[in-house]
Amino acid sequence: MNSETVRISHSPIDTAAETRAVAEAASNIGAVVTFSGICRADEKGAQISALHLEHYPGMAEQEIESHVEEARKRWPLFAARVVHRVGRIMPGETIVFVATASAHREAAFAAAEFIMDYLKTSAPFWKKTEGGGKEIWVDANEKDERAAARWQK
Amino acid sequence: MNSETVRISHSPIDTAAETRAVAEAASNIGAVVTFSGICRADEKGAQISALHLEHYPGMAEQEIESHVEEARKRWPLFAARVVHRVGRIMPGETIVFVATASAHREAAFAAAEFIMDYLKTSAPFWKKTEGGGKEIWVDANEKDERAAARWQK
Amino acid sequence: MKIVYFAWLRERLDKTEEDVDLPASVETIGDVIEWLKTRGEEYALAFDNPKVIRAAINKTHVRAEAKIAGASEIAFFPPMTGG
Amino acid sequence: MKIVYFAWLRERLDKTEEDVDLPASVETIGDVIEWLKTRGEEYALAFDNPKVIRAAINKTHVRAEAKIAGASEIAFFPPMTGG
Repeated sequence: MNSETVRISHSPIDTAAETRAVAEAASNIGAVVTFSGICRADEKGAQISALHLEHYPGMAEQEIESHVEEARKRWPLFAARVVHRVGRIMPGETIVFVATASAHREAAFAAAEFIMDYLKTSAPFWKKTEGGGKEIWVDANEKDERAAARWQK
Repeated sequence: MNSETVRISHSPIDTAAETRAVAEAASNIGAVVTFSGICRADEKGAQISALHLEHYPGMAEQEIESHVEEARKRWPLFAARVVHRVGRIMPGETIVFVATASAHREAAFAAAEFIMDYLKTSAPFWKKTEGGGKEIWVDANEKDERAAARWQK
Repeated sequence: MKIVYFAWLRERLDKTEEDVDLPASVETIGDVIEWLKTRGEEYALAFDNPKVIRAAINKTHVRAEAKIAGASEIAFFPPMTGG
Repeated sequence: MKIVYFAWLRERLDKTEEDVDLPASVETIGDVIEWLKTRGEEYALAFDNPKVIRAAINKTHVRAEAKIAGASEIAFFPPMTGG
């Protein structure tokens, strides 16, 4: 896996370029799955004007890389890529992007979901919403904890 | 759903543009999942120079549309799009593209997988490989039948 | 009745479609197949293995038992391999 | 010992990091939290609910029982909300 597999980005993510890089990583790729987590214009019913994403530099990359490595042990992947945005993010912009490439679709789908589920619960990122003059830290989601738990062997 | 949801394409699919159209379909989209089925350079170990995709015009669109409708009944989707290529397809080119958009990732992932599983087993398309001077029809895959069966209630 | 063929069925029969006059005794898709098989060796060979034949009436999947009454277009093709 | 804080913990303590001299009796992450809570009201409030505090030693997730021997950097933060 090259050093580009996991990246923290302070500027908007070019999901088309990232997808292309994964899709072209090998000649026998038959399936590419991408996931884009997008900043919604509302959070729990309240309009927001922006999100602030904070991360723990060093640990964030390490955590995601270890999840990608675990995914590669479980499924035959030709390539994987995770880009996580930090800083101020506007509605409609991509917060996190995951792409996986395999010979067949089952592995590509499962690996992308697996990476996202773990990223949600154990990668050190924190979201704060900005809207109506207030800044509010987003609470952790129990549903995410359950989603990650389903992969435990 | 607009008339662009399902399309048969005789020319290469612009997956970046298709993804953008789905991602921008609503302001509260939080998750976009895409699947690209790509023409591999080999099929069961043998090198191929191209694929030929034949379809049943009218029925192909109808079948896919009904699967997309079923997905929309099962999961809360803001948008969905399926583009299936026909004609002569070169290795590395996209054969089928599926994109789903929802508020949350679970629905987007499940709907994309569901649409692909059904498309594989019931949309009237047929593949022929071209390579080494021979043209060979691809056999149907039992694994695909099982994948589709798992969604039956 | 208009009958259309796809993939290797189309190739083996060397036709994409044909118009046929089905006898009144032909009531189901299975009957159509049996009747087609009497039309020549290429049909007998193409329809030899029923496991690899799929059918549609008016662009909707049907089984061999399906009645053809009301059909305007019958299609025969191998199992789908798209996607 | 270097201690770093993130998200609302960072905001409530009004610091991103600090260097502290931990007494020898402080052996686990749980001990560090108890010791920090004695340092002032802002600490006592920030660390009031242990359920919403996560910790890392040298950038690896650990539980409250984890020994801090060998640690060069301890981090405290709320449950993660990335992705």
